[in-house]
Amino acid sequence: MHRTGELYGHFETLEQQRESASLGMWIFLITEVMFFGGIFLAYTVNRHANPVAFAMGSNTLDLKLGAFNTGVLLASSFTMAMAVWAGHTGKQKLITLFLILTLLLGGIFLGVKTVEYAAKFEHHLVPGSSFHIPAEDVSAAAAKADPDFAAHAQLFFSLYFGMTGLHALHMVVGAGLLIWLIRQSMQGRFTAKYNTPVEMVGLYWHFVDIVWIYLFPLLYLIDRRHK
Amino acid sequence: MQLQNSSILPEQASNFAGGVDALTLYILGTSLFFALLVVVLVVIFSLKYRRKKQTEIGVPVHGSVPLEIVWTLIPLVLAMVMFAWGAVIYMDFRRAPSDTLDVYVIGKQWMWKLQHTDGRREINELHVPVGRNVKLIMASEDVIHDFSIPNFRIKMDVVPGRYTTLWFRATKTGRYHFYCSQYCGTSHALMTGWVTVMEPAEYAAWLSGGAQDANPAGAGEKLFTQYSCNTCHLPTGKGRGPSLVGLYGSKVKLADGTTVQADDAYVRESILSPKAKIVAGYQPLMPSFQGLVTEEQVLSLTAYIKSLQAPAPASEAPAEAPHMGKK
Amino acid sequence: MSEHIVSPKLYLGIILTLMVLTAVTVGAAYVELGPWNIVVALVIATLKATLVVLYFMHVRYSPGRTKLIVVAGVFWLGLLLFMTLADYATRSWY
Amino acid sequence: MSATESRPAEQFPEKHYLNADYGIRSWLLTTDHKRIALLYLVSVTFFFFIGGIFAGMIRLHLLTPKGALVSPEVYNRLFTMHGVAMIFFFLIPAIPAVLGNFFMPLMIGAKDLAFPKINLLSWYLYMIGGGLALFSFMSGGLDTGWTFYTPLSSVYSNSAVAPAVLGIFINGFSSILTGLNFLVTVHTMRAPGMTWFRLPMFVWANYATSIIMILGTPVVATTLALAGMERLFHLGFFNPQLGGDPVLFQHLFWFYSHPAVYIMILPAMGVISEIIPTFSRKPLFGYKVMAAASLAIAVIGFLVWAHHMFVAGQSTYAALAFSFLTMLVAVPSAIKTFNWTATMYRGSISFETPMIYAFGFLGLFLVGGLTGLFLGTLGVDIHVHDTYFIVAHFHYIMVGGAVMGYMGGLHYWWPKISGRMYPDTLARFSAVVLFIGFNLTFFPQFLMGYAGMPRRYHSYPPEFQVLNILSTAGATVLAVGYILPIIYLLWSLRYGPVAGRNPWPSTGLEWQTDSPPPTENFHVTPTVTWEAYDFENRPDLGLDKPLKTDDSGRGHD
Ligand code: HEA
Ligand code: HEA
Ligand code: HEC
Ligand code: CUA
Ligand SMILES: [Cu+2]
Repeated sequence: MHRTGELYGHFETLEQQRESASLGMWIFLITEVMFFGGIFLAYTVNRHANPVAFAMGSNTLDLKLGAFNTGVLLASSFTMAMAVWAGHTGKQKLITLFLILTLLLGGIFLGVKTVEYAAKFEHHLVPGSSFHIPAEDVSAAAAKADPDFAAHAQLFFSLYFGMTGLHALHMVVGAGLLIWLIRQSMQGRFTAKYNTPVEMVGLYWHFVDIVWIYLFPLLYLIDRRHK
Repeated sequence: MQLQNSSILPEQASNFAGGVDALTLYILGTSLFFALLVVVLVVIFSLKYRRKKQTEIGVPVHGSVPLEIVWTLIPLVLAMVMFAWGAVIYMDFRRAPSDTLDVYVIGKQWMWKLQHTDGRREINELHVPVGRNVKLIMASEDVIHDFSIPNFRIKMDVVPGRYTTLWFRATKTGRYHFYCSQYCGTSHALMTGWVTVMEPAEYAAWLSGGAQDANPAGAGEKLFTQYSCNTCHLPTGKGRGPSLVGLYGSKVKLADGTTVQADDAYVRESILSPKAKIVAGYQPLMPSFQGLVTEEQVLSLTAYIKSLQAPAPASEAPAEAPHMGKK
Repeated sequence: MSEHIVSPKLYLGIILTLMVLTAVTVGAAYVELGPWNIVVALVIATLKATLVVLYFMHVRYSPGRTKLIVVAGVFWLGLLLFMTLADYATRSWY
Repeated sequence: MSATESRPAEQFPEKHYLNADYGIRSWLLTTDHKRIALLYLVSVTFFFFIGGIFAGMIRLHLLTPKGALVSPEVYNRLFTMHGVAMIFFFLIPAIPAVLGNFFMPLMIGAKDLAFPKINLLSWYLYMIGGGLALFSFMSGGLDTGWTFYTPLSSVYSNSAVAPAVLGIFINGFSSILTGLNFLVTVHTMRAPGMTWFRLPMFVWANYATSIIMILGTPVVATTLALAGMERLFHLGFFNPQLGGDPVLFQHLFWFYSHPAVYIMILPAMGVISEIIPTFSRKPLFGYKVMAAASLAIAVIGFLVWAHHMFVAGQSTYAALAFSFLTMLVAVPSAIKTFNWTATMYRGSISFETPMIYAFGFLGLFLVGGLTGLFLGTLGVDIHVHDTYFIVAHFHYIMVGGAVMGYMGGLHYWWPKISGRMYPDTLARFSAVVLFIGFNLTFFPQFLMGYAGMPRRYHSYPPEFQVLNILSTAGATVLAVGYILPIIYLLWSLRYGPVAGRNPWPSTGLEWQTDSPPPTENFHVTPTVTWEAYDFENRPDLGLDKPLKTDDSGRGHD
C-alpha cells in the first residue's frame, strides 16, 4: 500500500479517502453508542431494583465538582469545534491554539475526576474487599427497607466507577489523539484542503462529551431531592 | 418407567400435552409441505433443465412480482397461525387457575427439595393426585435451574432471587421423569427425578403416611411470632400494619392507586422489600427481612399467611384437599 | 462533504445554551417532582446532546447518509433499552 | 469442470499476490486483503478442527447412558469449549473474514478494503482473542456452556472463565472492525459503473452481516466485560444475592447472540446466491427482493432475541411480542428459499462440486429453518426448550446451512484463490459423504429431543441410547467428509490443473482478473457495464445466446 502525499494507494482520489474516513468514523461512533448502551441498560435495571442504595450512593457524589466538570467538558467541545472551524478556514495558528485549549480543558476534567476518585478511595467506597459503608448509613437504609444496603451500594459504586472509568479511558485516548494532532498542526500539515484528521478527532471528542452529558444527570442528579 | 407406545410422540400425561402435540403436528405438516415442495421442485428442475450443451445458457427469467407476493403472504399467514395458536397455549401455561394444590420447590446444586402444603417433604420425587390442578412455586438457592416434565410438555426456569411458577393437571397415573433442563454446573445431568401421579385416594393415603414435618403453615406461625410480625399485623387490623387475615388471593389497593393480586410473589415481595408496594392507608414502616429469613422460611411464612383465611367462605376447599394450617 | 462552514458566533451561542441547560438541570434536581425528576433530567440531557450532534458535529449540514447513521444508532440503542425494559415493566401483568 | 476443457488452456500467471513477496514477514505484516483472508483461512480452520475434536469426544462419550469416556466435569468442558470454538472462533469469522475479505473488493472492482491496516489489526485481535481462548482451554477449561449464564459463570463455576471471556471480548473488536471496514468499502470503493443494484448478492449479504456486526457486537462486549468483572471483583450486576438480576444478563447476551446467528447464515446465503445462478447460467430470480430480504433479516433479526428466554421468567407479554417478531423474521428466509428454487427454473443446470454443496445447503437449511418455527412458537418451545431438539435445530442450520455454504464457497472460489482445480469427482463424493453423515448425526437428535432428552447431559436415561448410537455413528462419517477436502485441496495446490481466469464460467468481476489475482487485484480498474448475473449480454464468456424466450412471455421483467 504505497502512499503519495496524503493519498493512500488503494484510493483513487482524496475526496474518496476523506469520505471513507468520515463514514468510518461515524460507524465507529455508532458501535461506541451500543457499547455504552449495554452499561446504561445494566444501570437502569439495577437502579430500578435497588432504588434506596442508588439514591444514597448518588448523594455521596460531589455535585459541585460534577457540575464544574460538565462545564469544563462542554467548553472543551466548543474549543474543539473551533479547531475544526479553523481547519476549514485554513487558519493554521488557530488550529494549534484551539487544539491546545481543548487538551488543557480535557486535562482539567481528568484532574477533577482524579480528585473525586481519591475521595472515594479515602472513604472506602471503592468496590472490592476494602469496601465499607458506615454502620449508621446501613441502619438508616435498613429503615428505608434495604437491609442488604452494603451490597447494593457496592453495586452503585461499581457502576459509577465502571461508567465514569470507561468514559475517562475514552478521554485519555482522546487526549493522546489531540497531542498527535497538535504535533502535526505545529508542522503546518493541516490546510483548508486537508484537515480530515482534525475533523475526525473532533467527532470523537464530541461523542465523548455526549456520553458525559448523560452520565452527569444519571449519576449525580437523580434522587438529589431525597437529601 | 413408562414405555413409549407405538406412536412417534412421547406419552401424553397432562392437560397441556394434547394441545402441544397438536400444534407440533400442525407445524410439522406445514414444514413437510414446504420441504417437499422445494425438494421436489429442485429435483424436477435438475432433471428437466440439466445442461445439455457445454455453451448453453438458461432462459433469462429475472423475477416475478406476483410470485414474490404470493410466497411472502402464504408463509406469513401460516406463521401467524403458528404464533396465535402457540400464544393461546402459552397464556394458559403462564396463568395458573386459582384452585391449585400448591407444592413448594427449591432447586439447588444438584437436587430438588419439594414440600407439600401440609408439610410432607420429598427430595427428587413429586407425588401428585391425578385430575387436580397442581402449582409448583419454585425458587433457587444458587444458580438458575429448570423444572421440566417432558410427558407433561412443560418446563420452567427456577431463578434465584424470585419465584417462578409452573402449573399442570396430570391426566394419567404413572411415573414420569422430570429433569433439570437449565445447565447448572457439574452434576446438572443428575438433577432429575420422578413425578408419581396417583389416584386421589391413594394420594391421600400417601400424604398421611411417611415422615411428616411440622407443616409449613405451622412453622410459619412460629416464625411470625419469632420475627415479631404479630406486633404490627394484628388480626383486628388495628396494628401499625394491615391485618393479614384473608389477604391471600384478594386484591390489594396500593398507595399509588393501583391494585395488585396478593399472590405468592406479592407476599414474598412484601416480606423482602416492603417498600416496593405500599398498601393504601398505611405508612411505609415495615422493615425488610431480606437476608434475615431464608427462602424456606419465606415459604413457611407465606404458607401461614395463606392459611389465615377469613372464616366466611369455607366452601372452596375440595374434599380431598389437604387441610392448610390450623384453626 | 460538510464543506458548510459554521460561524464561530453560532458556536458561541450553542455553548452558552449548553451551559445554561446545565445550570437548569442542576437546579431542577432539587425541586421535588416525583417521578418527573428523571424525565426532566433526561429530556435536558437529550436536548444538550442534540445540540452537540447537530452543530458541533455538523450533522445538520451533513449528507443524508450521516443523518441516517445517527438516526439508526439512536434507534438501535432505543430498541435495546425499550424492548428489555418492556419486559421488566410488564412482569407483574397477568 | 467440463466447461474448462472446451476452452483454450490458460497459463498460470507469472506474478500474483501469492508470489509477490516471500517470507514470514511478508505475510504477518501484509495489508493485502487476499493475504489476510488466507491468514484467516488457516486460523479458522485450526479452530474448526479444535472444535471438531471436542465434538468427536462428545459423541464418543454419549455412546452409553452412563457416559463412556470422561467425567462430568470434563464433559461439561467439552461441550462448552466446542460451542465457544465453533461459534466465536470458527463460524462467525469464517465466511466474512475469509471469503468476504478475499472477494468483496474483487467483486466490486476495488484495489483493497477501505482500511487495509485495520483489516490486519482485525486479524491480530482475532489471534489474541483466540490465543486467550486456547489458554483458557488448556488451563483447566471452561464449563459454563457457550452462553455463560450468570450467576453460574460469574459466581459458581471454578473453571477458567476469565481468560475465555476476555478472549471473546477482544475477538469482538475484530468482528466490529471487519464490519466497519466492509460497510465503508461497499459505500466508497465501488468501481465505476458498479451501482448498488449491480452488486453481487454476496456483497449485499456481507453488507447486511456487517450491520449486525457493528450494532450487535459492542453489546456482547459490554455484557461479557460486566460478567467478567462480576467474577473477578465479586460485584453483583447479575447476581441476585448482591442486588442484580440474572435475566438481565440473558437479555444482553441474546441481544447480540441472536443476531449473531444471522452473522453466520447471511454470508452463507450470499454464497448460495452466487453458486446457483452460476451453475444455472441464469440471473438470480428476484434480485431486488433478495437484497431487501437480506437487509430485512439483519434488521428484524434484532427484534427477536428473547425467544431464547420463553421460560426464563420474562414477562408473559414480552414473550408474546418476541414470538410474534420471530415469526416475522422467518418470512424473508422463506422468500429467499423460494427465489433460489425459482432461479433454477429453465436454467442450464450443471452439477459441479459447489452446486452439490448448494443443494446440500438448501435441504439442510430448510430443515433447520423450519424447525426454528417450532421453537419460535411459544406453545411448542415450552416443551422442547433446552432439549436435543434445539441441538438438532441449530446444527442443521449452522453446520448443515452455514458450514455447507462455507464449503460450497470455498470450492466455488478455490480456483480463483489458488489458481488451480481440485479433483471434481472426489470433491463431489465427499460432499455427498458430508450430507449423509450429517443427517445421520443430527436427525436422531430431533427425535430424542421431542421425547425429552435434555441437552448438556453427560449421562442420560437408557431409552435414548439407540438414537445416540446412531448419532455417534453419523459423526464418524461426518468427520470423513471434513477431512477429505483438506487432503485434496492441499493436493491441488501443487498438482491441480491450472484453472484459468473463469473456469465455471461466471459473471462476477472477480472472474475477470487472473487466477490467482495480482496484488492490486486488477491490472486496469474495471468499468462495469452489465447487470449482475447477466449471462445473456456477455459475449466475453464465450457462451451461446439464450433460447428464444417462450410464449409465457416471462423472459424479462
Ligand atoms: C446460523 C444460525 C441460526 C439461524 C439462521 C437460526 C434461525 C432461526 N432460529 Fe435458531 N438457534 C440457533 C441458530 C440459528 N437459528 C442456535 C445456535 C440456537 C441455540 C442457542 C443455544 O441455546 O445454545 C438457536 C435457538 C433458537 C431458539 C430458542 C430455542 C430455545 O432455546 O428454546 C428459537 C426460538 O424461537 C430459534 C428460532 C429460529 C428461527 C425462527 C429461525 C429463522 O430465522 C429460520 C427461518 C428459515 C425458515 C423458516 C426456512 C425457510 C422457509 C420456508 C421454506 C417457507 C416456510 C416458512 C414459513 C411457513 C414461515 N432458534
Ligand atoms: C458452528 C458451530 C458448530 C459446529 C460446526 C458444530 C459441529 C458439531 N457438533 Fe456442535 N455445538 C455447537 C456448535 C457447533 N457444532 C454449539 C454452539 C453447541 C452448544 C454448546 C453448549 O451447549 O454450550 C454444540 C453442542 C453440540 C452437542 C450437544 C452437547 C450437549 O448438549 O451435551 C453435540 C452432541 O452431539 C454436538 C455435536 C457436534 C458434531 C458431531 C459436530 C460435527 O459437525 C463436527 C464435525 C467435525 C469434525 C469431527 C472435525 C474433523 C475431524 C477431525 C479433527 C478428526 C477427529 C475426529 C474424531 C475423533 C471423530 N455439538
Ligand atoms: C414495624 C411494623 C411491622 C412489622 C414488624 C412487620 N410488618 Fe408487615 N407491614 C407493616 C406495614 C405498616 C404494612 C403496610 C405498608 C406496606 O405495604 O409496606 C405491612 C404490610 C405487610 C404485607 C402486605 C399486606 C397487605 O395487606 O397487602 C405483608 C404480607 C406483611 N406485611 C407481612 C409481614 C411479615 C411476614 C412480617 C414478619 C416477618 C411483617 N410483615 C412484619 C408493618 C410491619
Ligand atoms: Cu439444575 Cu441443571
Ligand atoms: Cu435466536
